[in-house]
Parts: sequence; C-alpha cells; structure tokens
Amino acid sequence: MGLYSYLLISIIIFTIGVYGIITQRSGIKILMCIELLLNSANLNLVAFSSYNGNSTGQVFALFSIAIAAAEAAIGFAILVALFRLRDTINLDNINILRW
Amino acid sequence: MSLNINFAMLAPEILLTVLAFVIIIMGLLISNKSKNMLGYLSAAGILASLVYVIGNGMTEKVSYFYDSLVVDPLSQVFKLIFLIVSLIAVIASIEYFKDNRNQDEYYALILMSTVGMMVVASANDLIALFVGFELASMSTYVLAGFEKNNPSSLEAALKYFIIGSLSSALMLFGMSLIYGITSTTNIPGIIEFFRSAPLMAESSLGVLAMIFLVAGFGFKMALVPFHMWAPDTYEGSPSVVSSLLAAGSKKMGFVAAFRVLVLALVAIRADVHFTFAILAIITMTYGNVVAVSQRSIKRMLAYSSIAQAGYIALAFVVTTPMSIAGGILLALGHALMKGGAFIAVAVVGYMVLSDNKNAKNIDDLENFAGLGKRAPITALGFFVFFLALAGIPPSAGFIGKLFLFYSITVQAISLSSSWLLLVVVIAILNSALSIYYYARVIKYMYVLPPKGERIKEPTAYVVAILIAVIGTIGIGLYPEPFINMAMNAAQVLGV
Amino acid sequence: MAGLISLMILISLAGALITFLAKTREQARTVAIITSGISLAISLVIFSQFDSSISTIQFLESYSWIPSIGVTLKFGLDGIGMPLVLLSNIIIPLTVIFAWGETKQANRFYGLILLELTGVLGVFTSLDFFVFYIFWEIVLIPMYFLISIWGGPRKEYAAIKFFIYTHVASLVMLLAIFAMYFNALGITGTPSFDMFGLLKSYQVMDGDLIKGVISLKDAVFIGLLFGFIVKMPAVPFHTWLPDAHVEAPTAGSVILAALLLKMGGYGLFRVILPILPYSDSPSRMITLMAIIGVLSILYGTFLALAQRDLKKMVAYSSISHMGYVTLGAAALVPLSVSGAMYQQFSHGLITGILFMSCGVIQHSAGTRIIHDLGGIAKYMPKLTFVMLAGFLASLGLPGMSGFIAEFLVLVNSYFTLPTFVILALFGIVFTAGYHLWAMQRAVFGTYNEKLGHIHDGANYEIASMAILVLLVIYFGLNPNPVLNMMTVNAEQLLKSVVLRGVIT
Amino acid sequence: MFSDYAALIVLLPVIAFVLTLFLGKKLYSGGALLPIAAIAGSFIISLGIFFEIYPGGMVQQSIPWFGNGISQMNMGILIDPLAIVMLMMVSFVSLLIHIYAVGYMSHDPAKPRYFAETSLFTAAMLSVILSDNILQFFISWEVVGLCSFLLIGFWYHKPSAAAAAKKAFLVTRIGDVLFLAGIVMLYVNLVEIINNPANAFKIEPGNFLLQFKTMFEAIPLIDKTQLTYITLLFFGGAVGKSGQFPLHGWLPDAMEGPTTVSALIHAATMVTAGVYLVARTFPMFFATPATIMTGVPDSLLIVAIFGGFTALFAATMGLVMNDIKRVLAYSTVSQLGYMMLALGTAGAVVGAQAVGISLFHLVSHAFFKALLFLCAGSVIHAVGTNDIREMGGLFNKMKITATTMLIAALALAGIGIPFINIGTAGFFSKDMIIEKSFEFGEKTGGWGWIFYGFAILAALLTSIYIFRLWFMAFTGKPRSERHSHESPNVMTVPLMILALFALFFGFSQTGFYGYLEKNFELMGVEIAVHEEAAQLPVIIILLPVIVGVLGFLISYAIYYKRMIDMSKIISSENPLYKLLLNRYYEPKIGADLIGVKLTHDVVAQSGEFVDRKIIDGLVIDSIIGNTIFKIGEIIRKLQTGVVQNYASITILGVALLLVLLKLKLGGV
Amino acid sequence: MDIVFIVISILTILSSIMVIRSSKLVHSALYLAGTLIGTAGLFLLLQAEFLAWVQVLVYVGAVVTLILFTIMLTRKGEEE
Repeated sequence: MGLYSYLLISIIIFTIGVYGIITQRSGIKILMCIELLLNSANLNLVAFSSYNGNSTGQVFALFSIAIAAAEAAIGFAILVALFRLRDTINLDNINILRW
Repeated sequence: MSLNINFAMLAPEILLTVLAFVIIIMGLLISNKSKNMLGYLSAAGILASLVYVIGNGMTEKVSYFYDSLVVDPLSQVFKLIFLIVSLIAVIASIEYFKDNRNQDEYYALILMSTVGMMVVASANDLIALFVGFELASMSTYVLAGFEKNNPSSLEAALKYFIIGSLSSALMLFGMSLIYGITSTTNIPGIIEFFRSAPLMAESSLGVLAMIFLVAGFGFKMALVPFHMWAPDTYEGSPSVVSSLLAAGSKKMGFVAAFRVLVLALVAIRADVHFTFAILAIITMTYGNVVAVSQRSIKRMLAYSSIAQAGYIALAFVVTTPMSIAGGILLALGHALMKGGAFIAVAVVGYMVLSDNKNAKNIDDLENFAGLGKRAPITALGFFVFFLALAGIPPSAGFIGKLFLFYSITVQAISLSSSWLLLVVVIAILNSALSIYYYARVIKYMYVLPPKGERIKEPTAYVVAILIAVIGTIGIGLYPEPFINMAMNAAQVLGV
Repeated sequence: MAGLISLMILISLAGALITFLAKTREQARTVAIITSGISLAISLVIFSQFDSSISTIQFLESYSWIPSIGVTLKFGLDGIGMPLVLLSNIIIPLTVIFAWGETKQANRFYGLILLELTGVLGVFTSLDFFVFYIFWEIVLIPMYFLISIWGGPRKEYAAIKFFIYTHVASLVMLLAIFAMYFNALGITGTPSFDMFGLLKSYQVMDGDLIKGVISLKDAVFIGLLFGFIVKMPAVPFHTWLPDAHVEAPTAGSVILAALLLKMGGYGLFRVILPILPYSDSPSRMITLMAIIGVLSILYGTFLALAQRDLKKMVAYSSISHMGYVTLGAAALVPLSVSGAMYQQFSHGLITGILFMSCGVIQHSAGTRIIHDLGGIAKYMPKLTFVMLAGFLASLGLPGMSGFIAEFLVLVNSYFTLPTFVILALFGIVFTAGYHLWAMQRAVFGTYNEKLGHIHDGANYEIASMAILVLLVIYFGLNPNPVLNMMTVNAEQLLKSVVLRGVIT
Repeated sequence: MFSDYAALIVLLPVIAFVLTLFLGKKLYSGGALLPIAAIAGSFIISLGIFFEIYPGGMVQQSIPWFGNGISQMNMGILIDPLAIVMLMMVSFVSLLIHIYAVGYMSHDPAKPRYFAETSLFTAAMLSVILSDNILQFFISWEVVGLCSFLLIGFWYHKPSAAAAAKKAFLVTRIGDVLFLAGIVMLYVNLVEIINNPANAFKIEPGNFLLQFKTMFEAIPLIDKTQLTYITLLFFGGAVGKSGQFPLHGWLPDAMEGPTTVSALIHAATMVTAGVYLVARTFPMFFATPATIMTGVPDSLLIVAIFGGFTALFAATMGLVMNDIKRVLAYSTVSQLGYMMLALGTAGAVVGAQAVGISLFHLVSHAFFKALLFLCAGSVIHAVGTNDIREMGGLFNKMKITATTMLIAALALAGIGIPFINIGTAGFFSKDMIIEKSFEFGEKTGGWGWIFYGFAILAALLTSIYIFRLWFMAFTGKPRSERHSHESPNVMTVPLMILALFALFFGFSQTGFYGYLEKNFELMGVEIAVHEEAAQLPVIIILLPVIVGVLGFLISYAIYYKRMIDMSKIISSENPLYKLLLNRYYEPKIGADLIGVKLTHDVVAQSGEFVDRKIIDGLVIDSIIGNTIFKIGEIIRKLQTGVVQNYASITILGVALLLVLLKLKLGGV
Repeated sequence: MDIVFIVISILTILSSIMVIRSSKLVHSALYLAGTLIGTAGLFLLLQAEFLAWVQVLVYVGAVVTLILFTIMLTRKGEEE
C-alpha cells in the first residue's frame, strides 16, 4: 500500500479526534479524543519512516508514545482532582473562569 | 562524536535536572516544616545556572547529542529569559507556598519545566524540540492546578491541559509531515532541504505542516486564535505559576518559532509574512480591546500578555535581523515585566487575604485602590511594569517595541509597502489603547484612597519584584549589551 | 563650562527622587524649592555665559550610551533651546512657590513637579533624537499623575485622554524619526540618532512611502509635524487640552500650558523648519501649517468666548496663542520665526499668571464658573491686580511680552502669508473680547453674595504671580536678551529656505 | 537744555504712577501730589522745549529697541511743532484736572489707585504724542486704551461701570486692530521698498524703519493703492479712538467713570489721539490718489465724510440726553467730528495748513470741554445726580461754576463777533473749520457741499444742546431738595484758569497756524500748498455765529422761558425722539446683536458644539471610545469558559491559516 | 496484503468513530483500545514491529487501563 493510504487513515482518525474534542462534553471522552490525535500523528511518523527509509520517525514515535502516556496520566489526574471538588466532569459545567 | 564529549555548556540543564530529583528525594526525607528551605535551594540552583549562562560566553556555538541540541547565542538569550523568570517565580514561591506540604513537588516541577524550556531553546532537532516542549508543558499543567483545593486552579489546569494537548497533537502532526517531506528531523537539515527544494514547501503537505506548526507554537505564544486557554489559565492558576506561564512558557513558543519557522519555512514563502501580519494584528488588537473591559487584574494581564504576543509576533512579519532582535528584546522585556506583574498580583492577593480570609476575587481592580499607600513597593512595581508594557521609555518594553516598530517601518519604506505601514499604524494605535487599561490600574493604585492599613510586604515578593523592576528599567537605561545579545542571536538564524 | 546642562538635569532628577522620599510636607517643599532654585541658578549661569550672537550649539556635551544603534547622550543649547530652558527654570520654582500650601500627598506632588522639570529640560537640551524622544515621553507620566491625583471631578477621563492623545502623536513622530534614521543609515552606513545629522540626511531622502500616494519625504514631514502639533496643540487635535486643563490642579495646568505645550513649538523650530525647505512640496506644507495656525487662532478664540468655566476659557486661549507660533513658523521670515519663538517664551510666562489666577479663584470662591462669580475684586484686590495684568498681557497689550511676539509674527508673516495674517488680525478683537468679558463678569460688578465670605490669595500665591507679571512687563519692554538669540537662530534656520528658493 | 530731558516728559508720570500705586496709601490725599508734581514737571519741560525750539526747531532722539537689520525697531522722541503744542496742552489740562481731582475725589477710598491710573494715563498720552515711530505710537496708544479701561471701570463694583469699561476697550480695540493692520501693511511695504535695489532707498544710520521720518520719505515709493489702504486703516484706528461713527458708542457709556476721568478722556487726552494720528500721518493721507472726487485725495475725503457725518449725527443725540455728562460726551463726539472734517476738507483745500486748523480746534476744544466737564463735575458734586431734569436754579448757589460753564458753553457754541475778531476760543477754531468746508464745497462743487451742510447744521444743534444744558441746570426752580453749595477752591481755581483759556486762547490763532504750517517741512516733506481761496461771502462768515446765537435763542425760549411745552415732544410715542433717546439703537445693534447674539451665541456656541459634541463627543468618545468598549464587551463573550468552544476556535484558527496561506495573499 | 490493510484500517476507523458515538464511557474506552490496537496492526504492516508492541503495551496496557480507572473514580450515577 502506498504512503498516501496511511496518511489518509491518519487524517481520518485525526479528524474524528478533532470532531470529538469539539462535540463531546465528558472530560474523559475528550481525553480519549486527544489520544486519538496523538495516535494519528504516530501513524504518520511511522508511515513516513517506512517510506523515507530511515528510522528517525520510529524513534520520534517512540518518544511520542511515551509522552502521550504521561500526558494521559496527568490529564486524568487533573480530572479526578476536579471531580473531587466539583462532583462533575462534564466540561459544560466547568466554566467558572470565563470572560 | 566520541563519548567523552564535554557537557560543560549543558551544565545548567544538568544541574537543574539533578536538582529537581534531589528535591523530590529530599522531600521524602525531610519534615514538612523544613521543606521551606527547598525554595531557597532551588533559587540557588537557578541562580547558579543563570550566572553560568551569563558567564559562559554567548557567542560560540556548540552542539550535542548528534546535533539535536545546540548552544548558541539564541539559545543562551532564551535560557537567560527562562532562568530569570524561574528565579523570580521561585523566589516569590518561597512566600507563596510557604508551609505547603507539597513544596518539594512544586519546586521539582518548576525546575523540570525550566529545563524543558531550556531544552526547547537549545533544540536543534524536532524530536528534542517536541520533548522539551512536552516536558515544560506537562510540568506546567500540574503547576497550574497545584492548588488542589481551589476549583479555579484546577479548572485552569484542565483547560490548559486540553487545549495544550490538542496543540501538541497538532504540532506533532505538523512535525510528522515535515519529517515526511524532508525525511529528517534535524532542523539545519530541514532548512537545507527546503532551500534546495523550495517547491516542496509550496506543496499542500508543506503548507499543512506549516499550519500545524504555527498552531502548535501559537498555542504557547497565545496568539489569537490559539490563545483561548490563556486568560482562563492565567486567571485561575496560582499567581506565581501565572508568572511562569506568561513570562516563561510563552517565550518557549517564540524560541521554537524562531528556530523552526523563521528558518525552515518563513524564508521561502512570502505569504507567510502576510499571514503573520494578520495574526499579529488580530492578536494585539484582540488582547488590548478585551483587556480594556476587564476588572480582574490577572485576566487583564493575561489579555495584555496576548497583546504583547502580538507585538512580538511582528518579528515574523518582516523577519529581518532587526525585527528578530526586536522580538527577542521584547520577549526579554516582557518576561521581566509580566513575570514581575504577576508576582505583584500575588502580593495583592496576600494583602487581601490578610484583610479577609474568605475574600473572593482577590485580584479585582477594587482591591488595588490605594495600593500605593498600602504596599508601596508592589505599587511601584506595577507602575514600572505597566508603563514598560505600554512602551514608555526608558524601559525594556520601549526598547523592544522600538526595534520592532523600526524594523517594520524600514521594511515598509524599502519595499514601499502600504500594508506593512498599516501594520505599524495599527500597532501604534494598539499601543495607545493599551495605555488606557494600564493607566486605569495606576489610577486605582495612586489616586483612590486605600481601603486598609499599610501592610508589610513579604521579603520574598519584594525581592522578586525588585529583580524584575531593576531588569525592566535597567534594560531601558542601558540596553547596549542586551541589544548586542539580541542582534547576535538574530545573526544565528542567518536571516 | 561643559557639563552644566547634564548637571542641571541630574540635579532636578535627584531632587525629584529625594522629594518623593521626603517624610513631611515641609521637607518635600524645601527640597523642591532648593532643587528648582539650584536649577534656575545653573540656567542663569548658562544664560549669562551664553553667546547670543552666534547660532551654533553651545555648552555641548556628549556621552556614549547605546553605541550599537548610535545613541549618544548629547546635550547642548542654542538660541532655540536656551530661552525655553530659562522659561522652564523660571516656571517651576514659581509653581512650587505657588503650590506652597499643597497638603495632599505633598512629597509626591513636589516630586512630580521636579520630574516635569527634568523632562522638559531634557527635551529642550537633547540633541539626539532618541534621547529627545525619551524625555518627550517621560514628561507625560508626571503630568498624568498630577492630573489624576490632584485633579478635578473628571480627572480620570482627562488624564487618560491627555496621555493617549499625546502618546499616539509621539509614536507617530517616532516612526518618522525611524524613517530618517533608516535613511541616514543607508547613506552613512553608521547608525546615529544625532539630531542634526538626521535632519541633514532628510535632504537627500528619496523614495515613496506608498507609490503614487505619498512620498517618503512628505510622510516623514507630516509624521513629525503631527507629533508636534498635537502637543501644541493645534486644531483639530486640541480636544485633550481643555479637558486636561480643567481637571488638572493649578500647578499642573501651569506646567502643562507653560512648558509642555512649548515642546510642540520647540519641535517646530528644532525639527520642522530645518527640513521644511527640503520637503517635496514646501509650499503645500507651508500652507498646511498656516491653515492650522490660523485655524487655531480663530477657533481657539471663538471657543474661549463660548466658555462658562474660567479655566477652560484660558485653556482655549492657549490654543489660540499657540496658533501664532505655528503661523509665525510657517511664514519663514526670520523675524516671524523669532517672533513665534518669542511667543512661546512669552506665552509661557503669561499663561502661568492666568492659570494661577484661576487656581486662586477656585480655591477661594469654590467655583470657576464665570456666572457664579462676580464682583470678587471686592474681597480679592491683590488677585484682581495681578489677574488683570495677566489678562491684559494675554490679550496682547503692548508693553507686555505678548505684544512683541504677536506683533513680530503678524507683521513679518504678512510678507509671505498675507491672507492668513488678515484672518488672524480678525481674531484679535475677539481675543480682547473674551478676556474682558470674563473679567467683567467674574471679577468686577456687584459682589455675588452667594459666594459667602471669600479671602484674597495667599501671599505666596500672589508673589509668584507678581513675579511673572514683572517678567512679562520686563520682557515686553526689553525683549532683546532672549529675542536676539532667537533671531540669530531664526536667520540661520532660514538660510536654507532662501537657498532653496522656497520663499523669495 | 530742556530738550535733553525730553524723555522725562513721559518718565516722570510713569514714576509717579509706580510710586503712587505702591506708596499712595501712606501719602497725603492718596498720593495725589506725586502725579501733580510729575505732570507739572512734564508741563514745565514741555514749555521749556517749546521755547527752545520755537520757531523752527525740532527734538529728535532715538535708541534701538528690538529686531535687527532693516527691521530694527526703536524707541524715540520726536518733538516737532505738532507734538509740542499737544504736549503743552495735554500736560497743562491734565495738570489742572489732577488738581481739581484732589477736591473731587477727596472722599473716595481708592484714591491711590485713581491717581496712579490717571498718572499712567497722562504718561501714555504724552508718549503717544512724542513718539517718533508708529510702533511706539501704537503701543502708547494701547496703553492709553488700557488706562481708559481701568479708569472708566474705576468703580468696578458697579456693573454698568464694568460693562462700560469693557465696551470702551473693545470698541476702540476694533479700531486698534485696523490700525495694527495698517502698521503691518506699512511695514511690509517699507521693507519691500528698501529691499528693492531699484529704489535706492535706504535707512540712514540712526534712523529706523517705522519712524515717521522714514515713512514720509518713502511715501513717493509706496504703491498708491497700498497707501490708500494703509491710511484708511490708520484712520480706522482713529475712528475707534476718537469715537467717530460707527465706533462712537463707547464714548457716552464711558461716563461711568469719575467725572474727572471723563474730563481727561474727552478733553485732553484719549479721544484726541485719533485726530492726532491723522494729523501726524497727514502727509500720507495727503499723498493718496484722488479717484473718488477730483482733486481730493481719497483718504482725506473719507476722513471728511466720517468726520462731517459724525459731527451732525452725535449732535442730534446730544439734544435729547438727560445725563449731563452724556450730553457733553455726544458733544465731544461731535466736536471730534469737526476736527476730522477739518483735516479732510481743509486738507484738500489748503494742504498742510489743515493740520493747524484741526489742531487749533483740538486745543481750544480741550480747554472748553475740560472746563465743561469739570463744571459738570462740580455740579454733580454739589447735587449728587447726573440727571439735568433734577437740577435747576443752581446759578445762585454756585456762581463760579455757573459762570465758568457759561463761558465754556459760549466757546463751544462758537460765539464771537466776526470781522473784528473778538470771541471765544471756539469762535475762532470752529468757524475756520466751517469756512474751510465751504471752500471745499466751492472747490469741488456737487455733493461736496454736503460737508458744509453737516458743519453748519451741527453748529446749530451744538448751540441748542449746550444751552439747553446750561439753562436746565442753572436756571429755573431747584428740582431737588438737596442743599447744594459751591465747590472748594481746589476745584474752582482750575475752573477759572480753564475759563480764561476758553475765552482768550482764540487770539493765538494766526501764530498757531503759522507755527504748525511748517511742521512737515521740518520733517522734509513737501506738501503742495494750494492757492488761497477767494474772499468768502459775508454771509458765510456770519452764518456760524448766527446759528450759534440762534441756538442760544431757541434754548432760551424753550428751556428758560418755557415757551414750548416739551413734554408733548418728549414722549415715547414720538419715533424720532425714541430713535434719538435710544441712540439710534447703536447699543442694541453693536453690543447685543453683534457682540452677544452673533459672536457669542451663534459663532462661539456653534464652535463649542462642534468641539464638545462632534469632535469630542462623537468622534473621540462615542465612535472611538465607546466602540472599543462595545467591541471588547462583545469579544470577551467569546471566552465562554467552555473548553470545547476553545478547542473549536483553535481549530477554526487552523482553518483560518489554511485560508490565508492557500489564498496566496502574499505580495499584496 | 491490501486486504489486510483495508480490513485493519476499516476496523480502526470504525472503532475510532465509536469512541465518540457510544453513549457509555466504558464502551468508549474499549473502542479506544480497539483503535489503538488497530494502529498497532498498521505499524506491523509498516514493518515497525517494535513500535507496534510498544503501542500495545503502553497504550492498551497503560493508558486504557488508566482511563477505565478514571471512569470508575469519577462515576456518579451514569454519565451520558
């Protein structure tokens, strides 16, 4: 399969992720969508790596996976802490800071 | 490159990383009471790094780790910025987080975020850049939400985190595209590639990559429309963290943009200038116009910070050495001014809370009434920072704006370009508009009667504010070395 | 005796800082009067050693500051700056004396006044555009505070309006300075903000700012002009002035009118006139300036006539009087230019009396609204005396300094701008009209019993006004000490005008 | 010897002014003696100089003042016959008035101020007279105006006084501006003449640009049209200062000041300055081209028109005024009209002699008008009112005042015996003017006769109103209860001295004319002297006296014998009476309509509207200020606080970038 | 090969859609795991075997678990 098929999938997943971030209300779902985005980028990197014939992309992806995991941990920690205070993770309600 | 490489130029980063771990370990070992000393320890570490950075030449260029990190004038200038900001923030935190159980984590995180920023400043490879970026970001996500029992703080952290992650993802996506096009992640390599194959930059992928990168960096810089998190986060976070975010973390976006955009992409596409002009104009206008109607000072500072980002972004509008130098100078100035200003807000918070334990909206404009009497040094600090932010000489803000406006005027004249001229005019009008809201606070501080007794300003805050004040005015009065530094840094970019 | 100028500036700055730190009102005002006195003494020394027969810069001093962009701390005086330095040093001590009774935050008050002195001295002496600009901006800040802390009911509006208006103008001016700097850089290759160097380089500037719309020369010229006339202020950029004056405390108004407005006029002579003959269309620029000048004269006059507030009336009269400066400068005749310079000097002295009078009335009667006053001469004979003198001087009574200036401007401008002079003459009657009308209604006539028992101005207030009156009369009878040096410089300035054949 | 101290003529009263102002309170009678001594000194010096320079000398002293090069201005002294005559008259009359004032003002608490101001006033007037250049002339002229302002408003707590002072200053200011405009034009012309090498005209060392000498020398070189403009502008100044139509309104109002001030202003000093200005620059007036009427220089013709008309116009109003000082004020305006008429008509007929004719009337008028005012002051002092309807029967109580006033009235009416040349001062001086206007009519014919008509009609009216005044005040039954008595000696002695002059000054006529005729020759200006006109018809010589006596008889019949019941004529129904009593509605038109309604209410207020509402209110506050606020308020609502929206905007931002970069907007 | 690719990609995309569409958070988390595993499959197809395993280990093993924990910790009634 050509490079562009992978890119296509990556972009589709990316778009779905973006769509999710915009539409979803649950904090957890939004975090999942962010994972989708990072994942699509990883897919890109790996696809390019294979296409370009060097492994830099894979190295990059490796870093990226590690970082994504860490990020997820932080994100969920924040969500849990917030839930403890506010009793909700519905982001529509988390808007004391505005204007 | 052999293994016995000399890490001397990376000593600050190494020192701070080690220090971060030491602090965490010490935090486990020592009692809660004695954790207050950790602040001094980290301040000392940062100060040492700062001295090291200043002392160890700004001119020579050294690269490390297979050319993924470089130490050159550009990186040094920004390291200087980051270290100063951290120093201010840490010194202020000694008071702000006094007797907090989690101080060890706090200082470790600050140090880690500083290291992350410094890595970005030195990054010569997209991977290093991304890692540094994320290191700094993730530390600051946590820092923003460090007041676990404060809903505002957590909300700030959450918003910061979500938009930050989104931007990271965009940035990563952009980087992946660049890697795809150029098959390298080394920045000089990328530049070389685009130089030799300019058509690739014009391709859809190239443009897309560029856009994603701008979005990613724009998030950090708080450029409109990637700024949405900034007011909420700056308002909600602890003031010392806001200081770090606005003054330090923001500049990370700029240094990344200088490194990547200016060299790799901007130079080969004319309409990038135009795009940045639009972004810069929208950003500064938006920031200033909305700041006018704010009553929360932190929020006002946040919008002012957005506006300042717009000014700094003018550096990308023409990308001449002069403009880059101006951007760097204003970034330096802004770090001092905005960093100091947020610390000063912390003093106001301290003051208000000492009046009334359960006070809400501690950074409301009303609480600034008579600040000149209640907390003279803080008020003086605000006064200096505000005037500097408005670009009144002699101050760092003036010098920075001077270079930026100058570079654009010159370009407008030499290209006989009317839209560039328009950009300057709008920038000037913005600059004037900004006086309105700064002056309003100054009025509250000095004109209105105080609402309480004079307070004793905590020493840590005073020191932090004074460092910023001296820096702000010092650069204004004796800008020569800083100008040279900025010009050298701009030379590195070879524009 | 090089170094005197920087000594003067530094002393006033140091005095300002010490005053800020003063603990009591007594200390503050003592420091203020001593500092301004020393500054006055230094300026008198300079004045006495000043050679008024040559047009070159004297007392030149120069220190390197920011070599990388060519900024030097360069100070010096010639016949354009010297009188204004003298004026500043006369006005500030008198303002301090006048405000001797200030009780509200006295240390800050006097400190800000001294800071104003620092600023204006810097503006009038610096010969480096960069430094000039810095002082130009510094002046704004103390004035902002003077208005917004000690001002009247709408002080915030007025202060911010003043600040923003003049700041925009300065930024536009800054851009024009950039353009000249860039241009000079292109020619000489060495960066320099040296004022005369930049002005000289203007002569060889070319290119368009926007092709087919405006040339670079014109743009730079208009940018600089804009910066100065907003400060002066000239119609239609004047609306900050009435507000600022009405709300400012008396000392603030005095400094604003007597010194800050002069910065704009100073700019015309120092910057605009040397480049005017080399601009692309001098005749159009001259017409522009003349229109602005005459418009200011007439518009200011009629607006003054319409005012109900005494201080506002005086404010508009300032606009009107500064119109003569623009007109005289635009006429490009040596004596009209020196007349315009003299008008600056003279107006500085006169307007001090006027604003001080308004201040005393406000303080004593509690109002400045003309029709709420009436017959106050009965209880305020001393004030009436000096105020009348001030008003007469302001309406251009011969024998007082204002007349010499206006006469020189009108007579000599007629050579080149006859129509405008005729229009300006038209305003003189009305100038007399509003001054006298105000006097008649506010000061003379039957006493308005509603005012209760009012008292005359304090002795220190009357004394500082009386000194100004004496100076106004002295300089009305003997203009030579300052007029000569102005004329020498005006002739020097206009050499290039003749050379370029701008006027015959 | 005296001429070395010529500057003291002005300086002495100035010193007296300063000293009296600051020390007056501690001195006798408010320091009156200082100005009296000073003015006496001025008088003595003037007299001394007169004897030194008579018959053909001049005093010229000049020092540079300001300016440089050809535009060097100077201060200087020029005492020629014209000036010395004026100097002596002014200092003398002023001296008498000052002495009189010691009595008149004895009860006023503000005496020091009074004497200081009158002293300055005198000084300024003397300075006007001896100026050797037009600038100094103008400056002194303005200081005169200032002093009149101060003195008219002396009782400033009276609103009417304050208003009158303002009006006096403003109305004369209109003239001053014209004068200044004339100076501007003259200056420009002179400089251009000098700068034009073709003219070979240059200023000798020691001479200066705006000196009268230079001006006169340059007359042939000045463009004729310009010369007309310049002289007419000068005349505009004179119109204002000398209360000629249409700027006469301030003069009657100026009666709000103390009577002594009126005497000073109307007799000796201020108002004559205008006539003096025309006389001083007469060669320029004379040199203007004759385009309107053959053989008559335009400017002189205009001077004559204004003068003649004013003479009659003011006299009509003098008929109906009830305030004793107002009658005299209109009389002054009318007499000044005569002086102007003389300069205009006689100037056209006999050239430089006209200056003598005019000045002779000026001096004689100074004596009798000062006398009239001082007498009026004495009367007012005695009865405590200005209204002649409330006076009456004072003759027996105040014999000296009544007698001296009668003498003055006779002089004003110009009573005398023709052919044997015995008569009052006015007889000589006024008749000569009337005769010259007849000659003018003869010379020009046509409507040139109108001047004679003006002159003779005005003479009739003058006689009527002045005797009306005298009869109403001094004869008949007392109309008020107040016990009136004669004034103290310090007041009556000056009256008697002035009366002597009013009676006998006329006999110096021939010498006076002869002395002044040579005035401009001394300055080196040739003025073509016309052939003496043919012998006048007897009726013309008699007519002035006839109308004078006729006027007396009419007044006698109406106001002494009460042969006609005036109450029928004096009613508000009579439109003519109303018109006159309301002074031709001049105050309404001048002050209310033009001053307040047009200038203040319309022009100034609309300017205010533009400034506050449009520039400030609309543009600055509403459009710029509020709009920014509104936009700010709207935009900040974008910041909803909901993070998904933030994300959406971020994504929109990406789209925006896509648009910007793909649309190829670069290179715009 | 192509068919494998197509199948994996369709599964990946479908499950990523379902992450958003499913109304229960737990289901979403499981679909997310599906997407991530699908991506790992694509990595395999791109000869990035090591990375594929890392992907499964880190993402599915750690991240999804974390998500599930969070869901349980923040459950209060049923989230929509």
